[in-house]
Amino acid sequence: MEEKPVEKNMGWSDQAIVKTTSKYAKPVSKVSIDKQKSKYKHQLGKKLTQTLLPLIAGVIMIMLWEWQVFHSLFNLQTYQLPLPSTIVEAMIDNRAILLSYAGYTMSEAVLGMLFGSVLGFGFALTATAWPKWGKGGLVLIASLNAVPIVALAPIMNLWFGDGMGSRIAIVTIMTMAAMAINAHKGMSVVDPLALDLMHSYAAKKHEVFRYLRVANSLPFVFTALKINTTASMIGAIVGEFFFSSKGLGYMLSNSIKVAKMPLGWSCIVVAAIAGVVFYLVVERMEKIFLKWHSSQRI
Amino acid sequence: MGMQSVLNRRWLPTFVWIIGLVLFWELASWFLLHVSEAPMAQSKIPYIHELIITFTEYGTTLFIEGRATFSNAAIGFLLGAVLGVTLAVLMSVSKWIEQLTFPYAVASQMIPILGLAPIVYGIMRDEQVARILIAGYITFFPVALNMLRGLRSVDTSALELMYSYAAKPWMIYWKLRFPAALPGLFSGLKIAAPLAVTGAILVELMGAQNGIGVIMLRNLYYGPSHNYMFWSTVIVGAFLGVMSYLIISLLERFLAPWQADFRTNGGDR
Amino acid sequence: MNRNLKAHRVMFMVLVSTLFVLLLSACDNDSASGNTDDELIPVKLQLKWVPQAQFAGYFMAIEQGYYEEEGLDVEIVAGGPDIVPEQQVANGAADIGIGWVASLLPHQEQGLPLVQISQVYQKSGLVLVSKNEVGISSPEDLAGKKVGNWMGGNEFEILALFDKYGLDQNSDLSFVKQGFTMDQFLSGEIDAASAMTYNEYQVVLEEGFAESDLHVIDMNDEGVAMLEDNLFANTEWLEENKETAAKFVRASLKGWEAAIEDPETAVDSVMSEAEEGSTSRDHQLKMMEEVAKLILPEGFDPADIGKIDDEMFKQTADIAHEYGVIEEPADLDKAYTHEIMEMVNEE
Amino acid sequence: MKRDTTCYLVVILLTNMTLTSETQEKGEISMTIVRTPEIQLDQVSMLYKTDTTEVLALKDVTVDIKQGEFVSLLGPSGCGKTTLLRIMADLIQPTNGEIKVAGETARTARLAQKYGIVFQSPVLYDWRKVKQNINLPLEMLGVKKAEREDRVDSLLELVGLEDFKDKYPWQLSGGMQQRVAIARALAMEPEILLMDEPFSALDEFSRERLNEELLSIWSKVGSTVVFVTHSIPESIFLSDRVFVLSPHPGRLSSIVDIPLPRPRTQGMRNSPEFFQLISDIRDSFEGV
Repeated sequence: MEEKPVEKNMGWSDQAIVKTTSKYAKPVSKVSIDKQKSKYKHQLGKKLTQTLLPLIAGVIMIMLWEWQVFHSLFNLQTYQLPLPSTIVEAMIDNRAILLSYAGYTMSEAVLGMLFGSVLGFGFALTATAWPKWGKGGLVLIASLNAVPIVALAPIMNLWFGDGMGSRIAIVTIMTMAAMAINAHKGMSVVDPLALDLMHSYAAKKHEVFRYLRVANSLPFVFTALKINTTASMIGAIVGEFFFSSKGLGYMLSNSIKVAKMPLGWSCIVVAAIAGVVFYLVVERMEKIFLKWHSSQRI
Repeated sequence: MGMQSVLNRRWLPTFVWIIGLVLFWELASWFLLHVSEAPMAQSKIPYIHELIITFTEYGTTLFIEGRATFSNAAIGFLLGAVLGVTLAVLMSVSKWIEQLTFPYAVASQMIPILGLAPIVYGIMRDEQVARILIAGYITFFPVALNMLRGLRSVDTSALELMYSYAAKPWMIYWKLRFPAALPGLFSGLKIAAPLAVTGAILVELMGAQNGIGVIMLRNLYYGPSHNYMFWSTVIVGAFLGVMSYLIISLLERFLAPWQADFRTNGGDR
Repeated sequence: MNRNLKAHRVMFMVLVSTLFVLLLSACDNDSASGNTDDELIPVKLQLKWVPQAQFAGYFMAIEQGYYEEEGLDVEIVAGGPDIVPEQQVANGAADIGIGWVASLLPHQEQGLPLVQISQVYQKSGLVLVSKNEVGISSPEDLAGKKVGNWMGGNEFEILALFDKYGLDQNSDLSFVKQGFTMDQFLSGEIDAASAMTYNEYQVVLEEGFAESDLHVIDMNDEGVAMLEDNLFANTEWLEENKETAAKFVRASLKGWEAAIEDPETAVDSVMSEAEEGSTSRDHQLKMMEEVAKLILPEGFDPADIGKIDDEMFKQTADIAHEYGVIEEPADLDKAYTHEIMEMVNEE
Repeated sequence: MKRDTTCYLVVILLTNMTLTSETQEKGEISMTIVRTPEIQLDQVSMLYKTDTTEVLALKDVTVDIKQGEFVSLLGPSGCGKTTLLRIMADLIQPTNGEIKVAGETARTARLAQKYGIVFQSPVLYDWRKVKQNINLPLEMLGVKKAEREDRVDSLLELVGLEDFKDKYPWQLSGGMQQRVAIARALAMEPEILLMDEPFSALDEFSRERLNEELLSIWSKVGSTVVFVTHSIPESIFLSDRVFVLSPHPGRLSSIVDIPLPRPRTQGMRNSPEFFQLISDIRDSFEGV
């Protein structure tokens, strides 16, 4: 009964610190503001400035770019750094092919990420189930993370041909390690009491996994998935630089070679949008999935 | 004595794994070459003993080029790390700067940054600068974001303690926020280090005067007869990536030894 | 605990000092290479690709001191898959570049200040190569096959070939990107691969194929050839350095003549530039042989080495226009100039 | 200690550089502190506002704490005792009323570094070893290195943690960590020691032992102590006076003098006087 006011109390007292701000207290207030942000009523106005400010900054940047301020500042020519208007123009002119290439690249990224994540999760399961040997294997998989993808591209091309397969393989390898490491962490950092509880039920090994470890690893799994969205886009695009006849990466490197800079830039813009959308989708999934997960636990 | 046996036991599984993989690889290589007689068998899975021979033969070249790649990556990495830390500090000091830059920092995380390489290369007049720039750019954001998270992770009571000492802002940073942010900083650096190497090699593959990527490219180009040398360059590239990660991990052990990850002393029970 | 500590400390020191040495030595390398003689005029040459016999003439000219005789200090900058010589020269990263005419034209159209000053290769070195078993005995047989090219400006001769035989690249066959290796061809992924007579074709032969195992479609024979390796310069730079450009071309062509006459020495000078282990001398010798055929084709007057053939340039520009490389017909007066070659020949 | 110099190579180097400049600035301050602590609160009220609600956390609290006195703020959760302590510490400012510390504002007292604070949790800095944690306020004060080492050693002795000085906080039990926190609060020899339920997370045994230790430390240091607790026996055992607070709104309901002699011993907990005091204080709650 009494708990709630106390909790609020703390919030308020933090706020009070903000009010007292002397010049010394400034950094203190920062933290308090962050923590309290969501509780504020005048949230809306805050959100507005939060989106408006960067938006305005972005618009100004684009205008400076369009008006060739950067060009004169860094002594660039428009054929080196095309103007935003010409980029947009190129995007509109080539929208059909850009769209289909974006779809192609995205399918490589998504498929590769799915394979990589499933494999990584599988490795994590095995490594948790048989820790003695599993961990050693995990070290090796983790070191895959440090292998430069560009070195993988030609090899994957040899192994899987010049079609989609080789890029999917690259993305698979790139995403596998992050998933394996994170999922393993999630499965092994289990509350010892929860483990004891499982023991008291005489739960078998696979039951412990099913009821406890897998669920416990979910937040970690989603962290890995979020890391992997970026990695998979990079993998797909860089893979396409080398042997692909389709996709954003192919078009990007090709248009630069034939002096179609605006088209090259529009590939980057499309790739960026695709990357952000991909990320947001995974984040959305995390919200849905983890909400379900925590509601299951209560 | 005691320590050594612990060490042995701890690394034994990894060691066995490596041996196992090498044997498997040799077998697969032999299978592909003699049993299934696949086209370009040795390019797909080369004999490891042949690679070792190549290594001994061209060790100097590989070392020199690997060093060139590594130093370019390292310069870019250091530059990116310094800038990243600076931005994180600025963001933690000023709400204004944070609101301005944070959304872009996050968005740029989701952009396939390496895709920018050809364009940066096109704008820059110098491959060295391009390599350093791309390695730095890759390093910049993970470091800035993780550092910021670290600076923010400071708990309110710890700040109040400083406040009660009437600590000046720079004191609070020096004594509290920076050390508290070290683990975050290192996780950012550990993500960035191999990526910086990747970035440097990518630029080299596009065309450069020196670096491991350059011989990688040339050996690819001159066909399957150079496949052992090509594979050697791949191994050197991988080695550089792993090395960069290990160096950062080792540094972390020195500069932030209190972390939970370092607490368990033994290996597996 | 204590021992652990000591080990750590030692490792730390080793680490710090190696890093330091690495960085220092990297810096050293850079500063050591910058000794230029005051009297020599520095010229930077951007290659289209990695150092190899394709560019033997320039290496020869350096090695034999031809540039120095002309009072030039020439630095050769290697190229690569994503280095666009036209952009490098427009940027000012190099003064003179080697590229293909089909690549020069669109860059000129985009407004890059470039002009061709010499045409080193008189013939196209591009062929489509296929294994006999695939059954391509004439260009018509390409229908339904998988044909590869490196794209990025290299594909237009092939497109013109398709056109000549009424093949639609989108519906009649599959035209795909080929990596800068012959792997796809060797492993059978591509039926007909693009190859330069002086390199990729040689790679295939080195892999154990006999010439009789292969069928070759030569762009020159089909009349769809475009001009390849040329020399072009930055217009602004050229305006003030015509003398230098002429000296450079003169020495370069002298280098080529010498290289054609004495391939062994030429290849030696190439090999000293190529990284150890990345290519073989035999391969470069072969390349030199083939390259000689392109620079000095049968029946070509040796006095005309490097001359820009108006008719051939026009054919190249027409093909480029037809296949959308350039949107407008090329302005031939601005695309190239005979002036430098005339200056070369004056002496 | 050798480990410091090697492991923290860079950090230490820089720290030393900053320290020397600090010492020059205010090296003398700690020597010339005039001991006149005295806390006066006059009609202090604290009103928390949001857009929809207002909560009066403290209403018209007037207290007067003498120099060298050990005072407890006692009351149930939500009665505003922590708020009161935070007002004294200048962590927050009251909406009404006045607070004077040694005749000056709380802010002045804070800036003069007169406070030592112990929170509910130890709030040790993970990256500092035990001795370095205790060292922290001394570094902030700009005390010279040699002197710091001496003082840390004696503090460690005081709280009985000599053997743990090179350990990291995570290597210590909760009770030990809280003792480090106390040692840290005492390090600067604060005129006023503010303690916010410092032992609430501990078990009864450790708590009683630490109570006794705290008193013995206090007897040596002689600071004014304000101790927040919700345990009646704890407040009686420790204090000269107990300020009983009642909730909704938080106000001072009574002040109970504790006439038990000092030094206090565990035996006193079983004395009839002790029990009488407990029931007196309990009554004062029921009276509300």
